[in-house]
Parts: sequence; C-alpha cells; structure tokens
Amino acid sequence: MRTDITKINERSPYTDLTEGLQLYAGGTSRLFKTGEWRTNTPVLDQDKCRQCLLCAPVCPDSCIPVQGGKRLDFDYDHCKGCGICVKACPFGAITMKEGIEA
Amino acid sequence: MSKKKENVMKSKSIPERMSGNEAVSYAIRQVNPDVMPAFPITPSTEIPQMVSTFIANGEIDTEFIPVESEHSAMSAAIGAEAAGARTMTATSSAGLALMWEELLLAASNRLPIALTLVNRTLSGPININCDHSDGMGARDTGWIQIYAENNQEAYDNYIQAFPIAEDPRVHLPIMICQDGFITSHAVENIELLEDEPVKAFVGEYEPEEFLLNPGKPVAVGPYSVSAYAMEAKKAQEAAMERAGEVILEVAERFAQMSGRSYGFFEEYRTEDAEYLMVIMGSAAGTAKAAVDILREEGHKVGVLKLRVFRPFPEKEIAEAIKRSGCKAVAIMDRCESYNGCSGPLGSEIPAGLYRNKVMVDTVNYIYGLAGRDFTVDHVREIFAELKEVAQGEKEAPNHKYIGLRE
Amino acid sequence: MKNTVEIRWHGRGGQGAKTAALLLADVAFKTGCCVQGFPEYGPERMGAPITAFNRISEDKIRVHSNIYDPDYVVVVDETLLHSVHVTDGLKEDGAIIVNTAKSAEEIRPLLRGYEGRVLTVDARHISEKTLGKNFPNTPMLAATAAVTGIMSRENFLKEMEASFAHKFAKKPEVIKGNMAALEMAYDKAEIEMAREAGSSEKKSGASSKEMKRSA
Amino acid sequence: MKANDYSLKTMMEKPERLAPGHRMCAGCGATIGVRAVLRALHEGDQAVIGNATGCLEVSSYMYPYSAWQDSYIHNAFENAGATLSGVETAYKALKKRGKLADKDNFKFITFGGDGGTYDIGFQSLSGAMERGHDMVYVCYDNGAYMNTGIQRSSATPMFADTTTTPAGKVSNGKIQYRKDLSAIIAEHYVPYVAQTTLTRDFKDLHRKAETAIYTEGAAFLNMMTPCPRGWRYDMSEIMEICRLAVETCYWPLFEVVEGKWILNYEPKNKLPIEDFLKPQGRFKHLFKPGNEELIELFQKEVDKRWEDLQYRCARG
Repeated sequence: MRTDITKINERSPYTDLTEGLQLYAGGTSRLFKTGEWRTNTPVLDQDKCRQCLLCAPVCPDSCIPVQGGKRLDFDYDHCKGCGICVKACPFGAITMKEGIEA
Repeated sequence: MSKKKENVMKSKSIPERMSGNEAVSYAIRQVNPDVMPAFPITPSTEIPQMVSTFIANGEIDTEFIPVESEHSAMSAAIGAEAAGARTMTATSSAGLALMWEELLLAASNRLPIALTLVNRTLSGPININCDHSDGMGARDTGWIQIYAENNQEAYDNYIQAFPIAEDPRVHLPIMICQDGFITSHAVENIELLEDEPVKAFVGEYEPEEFLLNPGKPVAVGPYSVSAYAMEAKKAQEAAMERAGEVILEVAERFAQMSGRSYGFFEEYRTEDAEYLMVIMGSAAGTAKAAVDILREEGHKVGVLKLRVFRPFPEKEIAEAIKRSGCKAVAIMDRCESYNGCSGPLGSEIPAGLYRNKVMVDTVNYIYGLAGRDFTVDHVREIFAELKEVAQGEKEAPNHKYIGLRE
Repeated sequence: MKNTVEIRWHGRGGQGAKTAALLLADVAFKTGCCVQGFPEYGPERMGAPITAFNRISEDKIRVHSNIYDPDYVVVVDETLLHSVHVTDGLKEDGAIIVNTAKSAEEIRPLLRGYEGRVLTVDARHISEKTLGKNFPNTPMLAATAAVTGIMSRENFLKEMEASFAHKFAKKPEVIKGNMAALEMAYDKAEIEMAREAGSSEKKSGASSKEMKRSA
Repeated sequence: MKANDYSLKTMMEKPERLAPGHRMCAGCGATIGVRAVLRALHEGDQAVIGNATGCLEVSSYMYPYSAWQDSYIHNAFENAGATLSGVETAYKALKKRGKLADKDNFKFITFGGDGGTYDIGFQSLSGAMERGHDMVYVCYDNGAYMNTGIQRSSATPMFADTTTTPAGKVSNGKIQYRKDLSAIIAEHYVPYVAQTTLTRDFKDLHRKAETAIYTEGAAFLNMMTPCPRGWRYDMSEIMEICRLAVETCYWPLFEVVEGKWILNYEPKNKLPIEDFLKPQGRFKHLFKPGNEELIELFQKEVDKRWEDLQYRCARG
C-alpha cells in the first residue's frame, strides 16, 4: 500500500487520505512545479560552459542535473530563478534572462 | 490484524501479592517491548527502575532510553514507534503535563504507544498524592484512557493495551492509568498470568509501514494546509470511535485467557438500585465495600465503576443508568475542572444522559483531590444526601467537595 | 482471627515500619489471607514520623482508604508517644504494642486514656542480643503476628524462615539471628498477653481514672 | 576520507536525495547545505532524516509533497534531538531482535534551524548528544527565527536588525553577541563536532558531513546557511557572503575530533568585519556616521573569539 499522491487532492474525502497524513513514498515534491515562481530565468551558453560543475551544488532547488560528468540543461519545472548559479560560474556561461522563458 | 477469531491460549492463575507498580512492571517484563524512554517522577518512578533492573539482569532486552525530561521521553517514544518499534513509557502528574504537546502528536501521527500513568495531582501546590487531574488534563489529546481500581486491573489492562492500540482499526496511543500510591504502592493480592499465554496474547508487533522499512521510505509529520488538516482530524476521531469495539473484542479474548471479564465499566449491585454512584479508580473499591454494608442495612444502592474513559462510552452509561431505574446518581470526580460548575465526569455524564433522553437527578461530587482520603463513611453520607435530593427534601448541591473543611 | 484485622504502624522514616507492614502482608498472604500493606505517603525523610497500614482478611479486600479505627496499633519507636496520638481510634478491645524497655504500666500513662490492652516488647534489646544491631522492625513484626493471631506460631516462623532464606541467600549466616529475634519477640508478646489477660479483671475504673490524671 | 580524494564531479553524479519542488524561498541557503550533507551519505546506505519545525520542515514536507527521498520524520520544534534518538534506538532494538537484516544499514541525520537548535531545542539536543546516540545533528544556522519572520535568536549576531531587536532611534539592534553553540556541544565531549559553511567546491562541508555521519556515536555539525530575506543581501550573492564570513573570521572553519580542536582554515590576510557586514541590510544602521565605534566593538568581539579559537587549536 505505497502512496500514489496523484490520487490525493483537495477534494479527497477524509477516508481516502493516508493514516496520520503519513506518506508511503519519497521525493513526491517533484510533482509540484516551483518553476512557476520564477520571474527571471537562467540560460546556459553551451559554448562557454567548461563543465567545471561549480554551478551544480549551489542550486537550492536541485535544478542542475549532472550525467556522465556533464551538467545538463536547467530543470525549468522547478528552477525559481535565484541566480546563484550565474555568480558561481567562472566562465560567464550562465546569464539571467528577464521573464519566465529560457 | 484483529486476533478476534483466533483461539486464545488459556493461562493458569498464579496467586501473588505485589504493589500496582510491581504488577505493571511484571506485565512489561512479560511483553518485553522494544523501546522504553522514561524520566523518573513520583509515584511512577518505580516502573522505569524495575524495568531497568529486569534489563540489567538480562530478563528482558528492551532498549531503555534515560532521557533528560518527560517531553523528550514522549518525543523519543514517537520517534521509536514511527521507526517500527513497540514502544512504551511511564509517567505521572507534571511529567504528563510536560508531555502535553507530544501526546497530541503521538495520537495525530497514529502511533500505538502505551503509556502507564500513575495518577498524581498537578501542581500547584506541589503535592505527590493521587487525583486524576493529570489524566483528565490529557482527556482531549486523542489517547485511549483506561483506569484501574486495583493492582489486578492495572496488570490486566496493561496486557490488553498493545492489542487494542496496535489494531489496524485503531492505531492510537493508549494510557493505562492507576491511582498513585493508593494502588501503585499498596501491596495487595493479585492473580498473575503465565508468560507464554501473555506473550501469545500480545503477539509480535508487525507494522505495515515504518521509517526503518528497507527500501520503502516513509514521511511522518507533515505540514498540512487546511484543505487536509480537518479531514485528518476526522479520520483520527473515527479511529477513536472504532477503538470501542476493539476494546470489547480484546477484553473478550482476555477473558478466554484469564477468566477475568472487562467491559467499558462494571455495574456493581446496580440491578434494582434506587441510588447509583458513578466513580473511577481505586475509590470504586471503597464505594463497593460501602454498598455491601448499605445493602445489608436495606438500602438499594449500587456502583457504576467507569473503566474506559476514552473513548467515552456515553450511550452505554446512559443505558446502564436507565436499566437500573435509579432515582438519582452521584457522579464522582477526582479532579476539578475550574469551570465553575462541575468536574469532567460531572459534565460528560449528564450530557450523555440528556442526549440519550434519560432524565434522572444527578449530583456531582469532587473528592480525593491531592490525596485527600475517601472513606466508606463518605460514601454513606453521599448516598444519604442523594436520597434527600431525590425525595425533594434537599436541593442538589452544586459540585460539592467531599471531606472539605468549611 | 476475626474476619478483617486492621493494623496501624507508627515509626520513623528509615526504621522499617513500612517494611514491617509489607512483611506482615507478605507472611499473611503466604498463609492464605487476603492482604493490604501500604504506607501513608508524603515527602517525609529519614527520622520523620511515618504511618503504615495493614488490612488482613479472609475475604477480598476492596476498601482503599487509610485506617482510622484500627484493631491494633504498633509503635516501633516509643519516643513517638510524646508527639503522635498513636491511640486515636484504636478499638478498646484491640491492643497497642510498643517497642520499649519499660513495662505496660509505665507506658499506659502516655496513651491518652486508652484502656485496652497495652503490650510492651523490648525490640531493641532483642535485636541487639540476637542480631548485634538495632533492627526493631523484625521483633515488632513477630510480636504483631503473635498479638493479632493472624497465623499460628509455627506457620509464622516457617514462612519467615523461607523469606529470610530468599532475602539473605547471599549471607545465610544472618538467618539464624533473625529467626532467634522473631522467636524471642513472639514469646515475649505471648507472655505479655497472658499478663494482660490476668490483670484485665483486676483493672478498676478508679485506677484507670487515676491513670488518666497522671497522663 | 582523505581531503584529496574529493572530486566534485563524482559527488555531483550521485542521485539527488533532496528532490526539487519544495517550497523554500528562491536563493535559500539551507537547502544548498542540506543537499551537500546528504551527498556525503554513501550509496547503498539508507537514512532516516529528522527535522525540527522551521522553514525547512514546513517547506520540504507539505502534505502530500515530500522532497525527501529517504525516510523522514518531523515531530515538533523543540525535540529533533530526542525524536531522532528514539529512531536510532529503535534501529538498535530491531537489529538486535533480527527484525532488520545485517545488510540494511541506516544512518540518522537530523536538521534544525538555530531556533530549534540553539534555543527551544537546546535541552533535547544536549540530552541526545550526552547519551551518545549514533546520529548527526546538523544545525542550519541562519542567525534568526526566519520561519516566523526574522525574530532574534541566541545565534543572531550583535547589532543585527531583527523584528524583535529592531534598529531604531534609540536602538542599534541586538545587544548581545552570539552563543557559541559549536563550543558548547564540543564540551559534551562527543566524538565529533564541526563548524562549516558553503564554500566554492563544498569540500569542507562534504568532508565534515561524511566524517560526522560515519563516526560512531553522536556528532554535531554547525553549518552557516545565509537567509537572503533575513540578512537582506542580493540573493544571488550567497556564496560571496559565506566567503566573507570565513575570510573575516566571523565564521571560522574548525572541527573538534575526540576532544582535539583543529583549525581547518586560516585566512592569509584576515579581512575587516565591515566586508562581511556591509552587503547585509540587517547591519545597514552600523554604517551611519557616528556608529563607527559599533563596528569597532563588533571587530573586537570577532578578534577575541578568533584568538580564543586559535589558542584552543594550538593547544590541540
């Protein structure tokens, strides 16, 4: 009886909620898109990026996925646009763009 | 898993004599819970001491946590229970008061922790003796509460605690209460049960979901927006309602094992009684002894001894009072509510009578606060006054104090 | 033995009056009685006057209150006689047992006009003689068993020896002394009862009034 | 782990244990720190994460959304230490009774803000540390009760403008200096205590988190994580703020291993405290003309504590 949170919403009757509001699952917050909070958007310039990865650990929202030693593009579903990564990049490969679109 | 249908291993009775604290500790030894965090406070201190001695002598292998306060005792109990361990603790008075916030969390997180409460008055003034203000102060925290008349009932109730609390229909914490010093420190006769049947009766604790379930993460204790919080509270309340039937099922199985039967309350010589006394805890014994004497003198009196206070068996109490056909009921509170009109039972029982359309005179008495002794003579006086009230010779006093200097 | 016997113990914190009450309950239980043994609890410490109680009965005991009209009162420390009203509510057909080297007649004036039986046992002397130390509660326990007649001398000694054997499993050498203490005290109590039985007829209102005056 | 074994690349390859989608503020320092701590868990090791009430808790597990990949328990504000000590003891009990297989290893890490750690949860923390449970207590210290709206805590630096120590006509903000919790926990003589913060390559934080997690017994990590809202700096500047805290010796990096004090970093040239205070709005009033001596006072306190620390570390 693991929890499928897609079946739990603000219209669920009390009998359908999990006991003690416990959650029998992990990482379900992925389904909540904090990207909607963004007003400015970081953009990666692939040519300037040297894959030093100094940007990856400074993201408060785990929005810079790393695979095979290389960072991938931003997770715009969750990026809140704080701009910390911009300052962390020694090569000016990340710039903030006004608005919610990359 | 409800063990309702299983056949129960019968147990021989072992006649012994011991104090209420010894009796509960003996039951804890038989159950051998996984974890016990506790902090000493009179008069429950002996329980963690005795359990520690069992552990020190290798009689049980419970993990004892010598926490630095009762607040941490209940906090650690919540952590241990959520992690999948059968967990219990013991406390009294200010210790329970310090746990207060955590009591609500144990219940709302639906954790079947067992707490053995040795009832002692709450300060102030500071006093170590018995009344029910500690247990009554926690009556709306979502815990099941069962009260005992003597060491025997404290022992029997404790053995039934885990099967009640851990039942999937319930999953609520449970408080097993007995009167401080009066039963906790008094040596009396008792019929103990054999270890094996008790272990079989209580069974292994096998939660379905818990923090330490490998590969199956669980999250406990969320922030909840209003859209979910009210539903969660209703679900918790529904579990408390279901606890009633489970308490009776477990009592039935317990009777099969021990030959001793329990219900929500005991009706003592209530059939044909003209006057009833509703009372809880050790003083119920004194009331029964008085009833025997008064019956011999030709007075038709009886006692309704409340055992299960949460869930509150409102309907059943009203029906029992109706059944007796009595003229008036003395409702005895070993606790003051400071509401200017009644103690806790003095509020809840008349409300139940009214809701169930049982119209009978009631008088609420406050007795035994902070260890004030309650005697056979007091019971005699109360029944005499009850009779005057019922016969219209006297107006019902407003939650009158017994044994008070005026 | 009558159906229910109620006993009140007076001692000082640390003297073992509570232990004696619990031991009496213990030995009575072993001889098949229903028992209660409980102290009156407060924050008192070493040396403060304390009270303990016993109910011993053939039937189930339900009452959970203190004892106000005891059949017997046991005073483990005679210095309490000056400060505590030990005979309050004590039944005239009962008895008071006092740990003292004095005689009953010397003690009676301190009992605020109590006219029932007064029995004295020099528990200190007995204890020091048999145990080399002053453990008054052991002899007082035996005296109480004798006076209340809860059980026969044989049963009492048999059960006590058994519980000593258990209690002193690690130092059996002390069992002998304890048993001797019990026997001496038990016998002294029986002598006292015989004396009281003899003197009771002679007792006159006048003499007792006189005693009241001198009290 | 030897410091030179550390590679940011391999660390960032690890599966993320704090999922996105939590409701922490944009630019929050706490989650940056939490991610780094969780990266120190060896793959294959499971964890139970505890959490005191605070920003992190209300934002990371809002029913039914949990950002935690591992088992997680929030109980209340003041009892994260006691709660996790119960979980850790349950682990011992279940292992002992064969209800958990030998291969099923769990580690126990609890997070609390400075409110839940320095103040209301102090007794519970002290008790858990003294009892020596095999757990790590991580304080994410952002120097005020941020969750309730920037009220002062005993971790708030002197002169900080908070909502309960506002700078005003006759007030210069908080009067007292800050409580040195790292030292206080070190005086519990637990096997491992460390003070750290966010640094460029996160090597310091990573090594200390790993040592804390894999040292048997109770360990304490005091991790400074700036709060852009409470400290009032440009939220993108967090890494610079942390660097200045270290270079001015306001927040020295040190550890106490089995009672031995070790200084992990000594600035080549110690920067004046102004450099740390200047970019933060909460210290704006200190830079009004006439308030120079307040900054001198602050500098004196920093110097005194820095010397004390150097002495402790020299003594070993």
